[in-house]
Order: sequence, then C-alpha cells, then structure tokens
Amino acid sequence: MSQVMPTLIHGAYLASTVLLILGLHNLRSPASAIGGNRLAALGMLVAVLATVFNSAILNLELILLGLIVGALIGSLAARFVQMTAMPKLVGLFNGFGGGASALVAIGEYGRLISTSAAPDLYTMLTILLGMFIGAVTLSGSLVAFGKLQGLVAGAPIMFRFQHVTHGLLMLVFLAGAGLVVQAPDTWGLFLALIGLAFVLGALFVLPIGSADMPVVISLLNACSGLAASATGFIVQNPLLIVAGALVGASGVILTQMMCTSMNRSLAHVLFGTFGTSGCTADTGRAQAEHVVRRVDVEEAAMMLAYARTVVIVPGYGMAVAQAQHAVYELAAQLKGHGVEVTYAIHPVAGRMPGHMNVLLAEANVAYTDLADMEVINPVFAHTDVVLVIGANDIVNPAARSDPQSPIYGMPILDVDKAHHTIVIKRSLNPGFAGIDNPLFYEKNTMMLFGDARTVVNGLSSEVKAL
Amino acid sequence: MSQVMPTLIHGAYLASTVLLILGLHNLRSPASAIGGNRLAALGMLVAVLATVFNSAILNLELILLGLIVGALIGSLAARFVQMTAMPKLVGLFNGFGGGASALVAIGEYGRLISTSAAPDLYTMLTILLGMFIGAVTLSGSLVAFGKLQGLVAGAPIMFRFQHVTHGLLMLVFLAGAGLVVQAPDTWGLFLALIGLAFVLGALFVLPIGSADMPVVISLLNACSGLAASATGFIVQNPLLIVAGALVGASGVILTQMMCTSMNRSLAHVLFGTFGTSGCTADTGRAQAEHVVRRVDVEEAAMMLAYARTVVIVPGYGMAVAQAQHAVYELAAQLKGHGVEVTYAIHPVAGRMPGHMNVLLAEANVAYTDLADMEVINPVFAHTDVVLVIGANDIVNPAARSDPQSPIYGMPILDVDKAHHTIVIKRSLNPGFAGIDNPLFYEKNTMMLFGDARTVVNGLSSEVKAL
Amino acid sequence: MIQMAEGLYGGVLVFVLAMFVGFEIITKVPPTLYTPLMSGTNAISGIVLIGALVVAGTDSGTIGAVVGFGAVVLATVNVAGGFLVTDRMLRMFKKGRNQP
Amino acid sequence: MIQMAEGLYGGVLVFVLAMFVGFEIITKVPPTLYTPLMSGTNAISGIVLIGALVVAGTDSGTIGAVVGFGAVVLATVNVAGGFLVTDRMLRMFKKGRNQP
Ligand SMILES: NC(=O)c1ccc[n+]([C@@H]2O[C@H](COP(=O)([O-])OP(=O)(O)OC[C@H]3O[C@@H](n4cnc5c(N)ncnc54)[C@H](OP(=O)(O)O)[C@@H]3O)[C@@H](O)[C@H]2O)c1
Ligand SMILES: NC(=O)c1ccc[n+]([C@@H]2O[C@H](COP(=O)([O-])OP(=O)(O)OC[C@H]3O[C@@H](n4cnc5c(N)ncnc54)[C@H](OP(=O)(O)O)[C@@H]3O)[C@@H](O)[C@H]2O)c1
Repeated sequence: MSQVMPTLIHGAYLASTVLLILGLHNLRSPASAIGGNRLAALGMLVAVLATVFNSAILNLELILLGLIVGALIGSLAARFVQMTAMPKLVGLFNGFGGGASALVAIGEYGRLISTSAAPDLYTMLTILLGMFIGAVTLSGSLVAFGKLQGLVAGAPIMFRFQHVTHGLLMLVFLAGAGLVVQAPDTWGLFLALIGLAFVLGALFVLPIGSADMPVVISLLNACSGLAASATGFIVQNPLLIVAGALVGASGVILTQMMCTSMNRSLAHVLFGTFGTSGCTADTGRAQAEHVVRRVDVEEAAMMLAYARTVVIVPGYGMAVAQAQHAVYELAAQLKGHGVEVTYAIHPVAGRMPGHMNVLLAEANVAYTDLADMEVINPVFAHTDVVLVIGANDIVNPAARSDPQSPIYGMPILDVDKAHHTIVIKRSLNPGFAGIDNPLFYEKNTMMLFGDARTVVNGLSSEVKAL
Repeated sequence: MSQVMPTLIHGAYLASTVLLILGLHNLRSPASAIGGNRLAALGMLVAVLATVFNSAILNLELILLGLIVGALIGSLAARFVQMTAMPKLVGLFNGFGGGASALVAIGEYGRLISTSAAPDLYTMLTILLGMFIGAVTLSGSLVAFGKLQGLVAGAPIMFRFQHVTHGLLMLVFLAGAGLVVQAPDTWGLFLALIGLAFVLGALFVLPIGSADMPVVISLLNACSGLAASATGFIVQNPLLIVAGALVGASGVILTQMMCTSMNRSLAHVLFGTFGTSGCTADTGRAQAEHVVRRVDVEEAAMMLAYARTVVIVPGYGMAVAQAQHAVYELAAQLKGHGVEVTYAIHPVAGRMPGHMNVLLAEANVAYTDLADMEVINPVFAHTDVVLVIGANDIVNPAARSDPQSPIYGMPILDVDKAHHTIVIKRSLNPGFAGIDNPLFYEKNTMMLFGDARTVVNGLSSEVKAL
Repeated sequence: MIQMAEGLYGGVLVFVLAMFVGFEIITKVPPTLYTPLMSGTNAISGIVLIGALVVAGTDSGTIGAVVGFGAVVLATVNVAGGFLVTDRMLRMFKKGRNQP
Repeated sequence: MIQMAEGLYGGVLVFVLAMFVGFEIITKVPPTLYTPLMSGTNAISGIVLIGALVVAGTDSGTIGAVVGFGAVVLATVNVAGGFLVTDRMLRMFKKGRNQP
C-alpha cells in the first residue's frame, strides 16, 4: 500500500515498539512506574502520528472526529471513575479494545471482497480469527461489566446441557468459517458468524458468578491483547503483533496469579460453580457450636492505642465501605501514640490484583508501609494486635488446617498467630468463597461488628480522646 | 533458494528459537541450569538437522567431515580443560565463533559476485559488517588468548600515537568499504579489508594488560554474538539474528557487571592503563609505616577450630594455587569440630565472573553454602574468624575509606569488621589492582604467609590432630 | 536460505519473541502495581487504533467509513482512558518519609 | 499498510526484540552461574553454523568449499565444546544436604 516514506514510518514503529517495552519494564517499581506509563503513552502517540502522516488517509475529518470523541470519552472516564470501580472500568475498556479489533477485521473483510481479487487463505483465516477473538472479548466484557454493575444477574446463569450447547455452537462457528473461507464474498454468512461469535462470548461469561468476574476480566484483558495481535496479522503490522502479545502475556500471568492465590484452577473458575451453595448451612452449624467474643469500640481503641505493634489487614469490606481514608486517619492517630503500624497486603485481597494497594495509595498511605504476605507472615507471632478490616477468606486458617475446606492450601495471612486479633465486619456472614471462618471463634479473636467506615471512624475518635 | 518444505523448516527454526530462549531462561538457578543447557543444545541440534535436510546440500561428505572434525576438537577441549583455564577456553571459542561468522560473510561474498547480478547495497553492507565484526572478534580473541597463555607479552603493548593510528586505520577501512560497495567484484580490495579488520582486532587488544583480559573476553563474547546476528542478516535467517542477539545481550550485561564491580568504566578498561604502575612505590611506603601481625599454622588452626563461626573468602590466589580441594577438606574438618562454615563470594573474585563458584563446585562445595556479598556483609560483625585465601582487592577497606584510592567506591567484602581475620597469601604484594591493602595492617588481622594450597593443607592436618 | 520475509513465519516469530519479552517483564512487576498494570496494558491493547486508522482512512464506501469510525472511537477511548487512569492511579502511590 | 516482509525492518525488529528477551533473562541469572553462562552463550553464538552449512553446501568452486569447510569446523568446535564444557561445569554444582 501507500509507502510514501517507508524508512521513516519503519523507524517510528520501531521506536514505538521500544518505548512500549521500556514503559512496561519501568512498571517494576512504584517509583519508576509513572515514567513508564508515560513512556508507553509516548510510544502510542508516535505510532499514531506516524500512521496518520504516512497513510494517504482519505477522510481525515472523520478520523479526527473519531479521535476527538474517543479521547473525550476516555479522559472523562479516567478522570471521574472511583478507585473502587476500577475492575468495572478495566472490564469495559477490554471490551472496547476487543470491539475495535473486531471492527478492523470486519472493515478489512469488506475492503478485500469489494476489490476484485479473491483474498487468499492466510488473509481470510487471520480476518476470521481477529473478528472472533475481538467479538468474544467485546460481548464477554459487556456481560462481565453488567454483572459487576448489577445490570445482569450476578448469580451464575445456567441451564441444562449448557456445555453441550456451547460446544455445538462452537462447531457451527467453525463450519461457517470453513464456508466463508471457501466462498469469501458472502456477506450474509460473515455477518451471521459475527453474531455467533458475539453470542458465544456472552454465553461464556453468563454462567460464571459475579464474584469470579475479576478472573474473567483479567482473562479478557489477555484476549483483548491477542485480538490486537491477530489484527496485526491482518493488516501486516508487526507493531500490533508485539503490543498485543505484551498485553496477552500480562493478562495470562495475572490470571494465573489470581488462580494460584485462590488455590483454584482456571478451568474450575470458568466451568465450575463456586461461591453459591453450602455457605448458609456451614455458617449455621459453626455459629451454634462455637463461642464468639465481642468487643466494643472503646475497648478496641484502648487495645490499639496501648499496643506496641499493630498490623492492619484490609479486605474487600474496606473497599465496599470506602473506609480507606478512615483507616489512614486511624493509623495516623495510632502512630501519634507511638504505635508501630504496618499494613499487610494479601495478593488477592479485595476483588482485583493489587486492589488494596490502589485504595490505600488513594488515601495517602505510603507504599513503603505496606508489607507483602511473605514478609509479614513471620511477623504476626510478635505482633500485639492485628486489626482485620472487612477481610475474611484471606485470613481463614481453615486454608492451613482443614483439608476438607474448599480453600485448603490457599496461602493466607496468619493473623491467628498474633497475640490479639480484632475483626471488623458487619456479621458472621462468609465472604467471597462462601465458607465459614474458624478465626472468628478463636480464643484471641475479638469481633467488632459494624460497617467498616463507621467503626474505624469511631476508633479514631476514641483513640484521639485517650 | 531451495524451499523443499518451507513450513517444516520454519517450524523447526521456530522450535529452535523457543528452545534456545527457554534454555537461557533456565539458567536462573543452579538446579534448573543443567536442563537449561541441554534444552539449548537440543535447540541447536534441531536447527542443524533441519538445515541439513532442507537445503539441497551439494557436498554432503565435506560437511559431515567438517562437523565430525569440529565436534571432535570441541569435545576433547571440553573434556580435558582445567577449570582454572576456563577464561582462556571461552576466549578461544569466542574467536572461533567470530572466525566462522567472518568466513560465512566471505563465502557469501564469493557466491554473490560469482553469480551475474550485482549484489544490492543492503546485502553488501551486511556482508561487510559481518566480516568486520567476525574478523575483529577472531584476531582480538587470539591476542587475548595469547596474553593469558603467556604467548604474547601480558603487559600493555603501547606505542606513540596509538589511538591516532587506530583511528586512521578505521577510516581507511571505512573508505575501502565504500569502494567495495561501489564496485563489489574486486576480490583484491575485499581481501585487503579482511586483513585490515584482522589487524584492527589485534591492535585493539594488544594495548590492554593481561589482567584486564576477562573484561575483554566478555566483550568479545558479546561481539561473537553480534557477528552471528550480522550473519543472520546476510543469509536472511532470523534464527541467527535472535540467537546472536541473546549472546550479545548476555556479553554486554556481564561486561557491564564486571566494570561496575571493579568500579571502572569500560572506556577506562579498554583505553586506560591500569595495574602497571605505582604499586611498588605504594607498597614500600606502606610496609615501612605499619606493623604486620603474623600467625603460624598451628595457632591459626587453633583459632579456626575453636571458633563458632568461620567465613572463608576465596580469591584469585586460591585459583592460582589450585587450593579449592584443600579448602573443602579444611571446611569439612572444621564442621567436624562443630564450627559453622560459610563461603563469601565477591562478584569479581578471581579473574572471571562466577570464577570462585565454579572452582568450589568442582571441589564438591554445595552452592547453598556460598553467600553473595549483599547477604554476607552484615554477618561479618558477628563472625569469629574470617579466613581470606588468596584474595586481596575484594577485601581492601580502602575502597570504603580512602577517596584517593583508585578502587574507592568499589563494593567490597567487609572482612575487617570481623573479630579476627586471617589472610593467607605469599607476601605483602598487591593483587590485580596493584595497590596496597590497609587490611593487612589492621589490629585484628593476622597474616599467614605461604602458598595457599600448602598452607591450607597444613591447617587441615593441624585441625585434624586437635 | 530462508526468506525472512515470508509473512506468516515472520509474524509468528515476532509474536513469540514479544510473548517472551512480556512474560519476562511482567513476572518482575510487584503485586503492589497489579491494578495499574492491568489498566496500563489495557491502554496498550488499544494499539489496534493503528489498524483502525488504516481502515477508516481507506475509501471503501459508507459501511467502511462507519466501521472504521467506530473502530477509531472505541480504540481511542481505550488508549486515552487507559493511560490517563493509570497515570492518575500511579500518582497516588507515595513513598514513606522514613523509608528509603 | 506496512509490509511485514521488508527484510531490513523485519530483521531489525527481530533483533531488537531478541535483545530485550536477552536483557530480561540474563539480568535474572545469579552471579553463581556467570561462568557457565559465558560458556553457554558462547555455544549459542555457534548458531552461525547454520550459515556455515548453507555456504559449505552451495556449489561455489574450490574457494567456496574451503571457506565453507573452515566455517563449519570452527562453528562446530564452538557449539560442541561450548555446550559440553557448560554441562561439565554445571554437573559440578551441588546442593547442600541441610538446605532445601
Ligand atoms: N483480589 C483479587 O484479585 C481477587 C479476584 C477474584 C477473587 N478474589 C477473592 O476475593 C476474596 C478476597 O478476600 P477478602 O478477605 O478481601 O474478602 P472476602 O473474603 O470477600 O470478605 C469480605 C468481608 O467483608 C465484609 N464486609 C462487606 N461489606 C462490609 C462493610 N461495609 N463493612 C465491613 N465489612 C464488610 C463481609 O462480611 P460481612 O458481610 O459480615 O460484613 C465479608 O465477609 C478471596 O476469596 C479471593 O480469592 C480476589
Ligand atoms: N572476577 C572477575 O570477573 C574479574 C575480572 C577482571 C578483573 N578482576 C579483578 O580481579 C581482582 C580479584 O580480586 P581477588 O581478591 O580475587 O584477587 P587479587 O586482588 O588479584 O589478589 C590475589 C592475591 O592472591 C595472592 N596469591 C597469588 N598466588 C597465590 C598463591 N599461590 N598462594 C597464595 N596466595 C596467592 C596474591 O598475593 P601474593 O602474591 O602475596 O601471594 C594476590 O594478592 C579484583 O581486583 C577484580 O576487579 C576480576
């Protein structure tokens, strides 16, 4: 195609590749990460400018309009999204990336069959692949977003023979793809395939419970990258292949990491059903058998203020209650009393990898005050008071001791080894995994019931008054 | 060219690429490294077999003969080389790699100009580049080998206006290259350029002292990789480009690491002069001013056997004296007496990165008994006795305290912080950097003069007799 | 000799190499930064914008224009939103005064 | 669209990506293994053997045959010697009985 200044554009794409890689490379520490993100953005800018100037673009106004509209929507979303809504936003953006890839594949299909020459096998296959991954990513992401937003029922939506149906539809798609390859210029069939891919993506995510959406979103993140790579094969641009592969690798690693930390296989997340049954029965039994020690805000404040060392363990409940600022305030009060305060971060605390880190960073907590699981676990035995705020599964000792437990083997924060543990939550209800937590009935555990933000604010004022 | 089964050969090359990368990846721990090396070898085998079967090779006997001769020489060298001679061997092999690249470039040149069509600019440039890097690597490596082997004078060989001469020759080469590109089919000129490249390589290494050869060898390692990459551009085979780039990256990183650990810039190593002057004067002054505490074998053996913790610091002298087996023996005796023995490994102890690790591994020392500098430095303050065996610069506290010292700023092992330090060496002579070592005159340092192997053997028998 | 040029082989090789680069780099990213990593890579997957520009810029009738325009908008939202939200998040990460 | 095919661009891209892979991988290799790393990469640089086979296998007169033969021998020494000596070295590395 148009090769006005091939060397310049090649140079620009090469520079863009290097910038994207260096940008990701710099994400290895919080100090260099800001610069890294900007390097990557610069790489993207270079690629876009080079493309706009190089291609003999016909409808420049249209493209500029598209860029402006997109940039406007994107920056507004980025500016106003709440940090607790990050999983949703990332989910939605994945869908957009996938959608764009699908549209590019469709556009290329249209262009190719409108020109005389029949497209070759290789091109048709890459177009079908790009369209498929893109469409599946789009519809899957929309369903995932809907589940998180409460637009689609969060509970797993299942029906009889569902796996069989999926399999059959997949076969139909493959057969249709075969036909399209043989007779490329049949728009009708191609459109049907687009629709089918869209349905498959939605059907894929619908049966998965909303609690598992973070894993699905991470997987769809990988898919959006792979879709971009596939598009790179279609338009024969290695920059797209490279960038897409980087995203694909990242998504795969994060998905893998989440599954490992939850001690479940990816297949189990995608095709099993989890977090929906058995919890009430368990809880009932456990509550009947065990004694729960309660503590009130005044007493808890005393314990915290007169401790030497306090470790705070934030969990999903802190995110839900938006209690991060209150927690920072409490920690500041305690430090004023000479207490050494550390935050213990479990790799899958919350609902998204690194969720707690972002929330605490938002509330001005220094990242050097956060300790990873491996670092903090040996410390608990020498800790005076652990304050668990809206966390549940990540501090469940059954993962260590009860081989029958569905989370047995999952690495947890050993808060039960501390001298005293105070747990803030609203009830004895289970968390994400839907199972009972023996921690609540241990001798040195005290429950402090209530909404995380209200309770933590209460603790702050009490400590202040001391 | 011959594309009998393009898909198969592409698949084989792709597999080979992946195997080579996975092989290197597995070098990240001693446990997985053996497997990694074998994976890489498998990758090479796949590539060779695929090439032999794919190309319509004409003189198969000749090629088989070449493979057999090469494999024989290579395996004999690998089988019988002494571990202390590894730097030499690696140096020589680098040269062979470079030589092969140069020959391939020359062969391609011959083939191209013997066919009618004039080779294009791109091809000629890559041929010249491959030939140049290859020839420089070969002659440079031969000189480096000669210096280490004592065939070439080890001292820096310098003459007036040497840098100017180099620069001029380089310009002549560039001019000649320009001519060859314009009129490719002039064998005479091309041969002259080969000779010139060869001379340049030798001239490049001759002025560098033999003590700096490890850095040069590591740099030539990188060059041999880059030569292979350049060859990949000539024969248009991406596998060569990838493998060569991997080697290039590795060589660059190792060179960089050595320079950092020696606290010198690469330019200073290549173009400066170091380790040749000033040392005798320094030593004289120092010896006159300070008191040296000596210890004999019996007393040293007592100190070691009755210590709770002993840290052994091996250095170049241990390698020279081939004392590693004796050291292992001594450590075993000490452990028998209930002493806790650790080895402290400085990153540039010896004359090659990882030198001490290989020697100690040869003597059956477990790699889990070795401690890196960062790990062991805080431990010295609680160590009863440090036994320094043939090390000098890497334990020179002037690097910490004396801003005038040429090695000021180089990270060292803080053996002077231990309760007692025993230093085994033959004299008060300086080591590689040619500078005096204040450690020898410290209050809690005791010198144990003699050849490392003899002395350590003596220590062993004494400890045994206790 | 093998033609480096051949589309599929070259593309797959580039893909494999980039996957390796990705794996090696991402495994070094600390858990602290996983959320920004997700949104940042999200933005990078918007690279498909390059393809969208090409499609939108080619003359291929109304359908082509509509499809291209849609692709440009979606990809740009992804790129702009992704990088900006990542930047916003990363700017919140602060170092403690007492630690180095 | 950009032709992926174009020799130089494709080659340089592959080179750059492979350099990144190399840097990311090698920076994770512990100092303990630096000597085997040097000899192992040494063997890998013998990949030029592939080029040597092509040169030696082409009919290009006596000079071509001699040059090709020399290249094959040198590269094979490098490959065989490099991998074998690395293997020999690595087999010497042993784990302590008390440590995991
Ligand atoms: N981070 C990730 O990447 C990720 C991804 C997928 C899945 N997961 C899963 O998510 C779970 C994370 O563990 P987690 O301990 O953070 O959360 P969790 O196990 O889901 O527990 C959260 C607890 O917070 C309490 N809570 C909810 N709202 C609250 C409020 N307003 N005030 C106070 N407490 C409140 C709930 O108890 P009450 O109802 O009694 O208040 C609940 O038990 C793990 O099972 C993990 O596998 C994580
Ligand atoms: N490892 C690398 O990659 C590398 C590369 C390039 C340069 N270097 C440089 O090499 C140096 C390495 O430091 P190092 O402390 O290991 O060595 P060193 O500073 O060179 O000292 C070695 C000492 O061993 C003694 N010695 C020699 N033969 C001996 C024998 N047979 N018995 C007992 N002692 C003997 C010598 O003293 P006597 O003569 O008194 O016995 C000498 O002072 C550093 O300066 C480093 O920068 C290392």
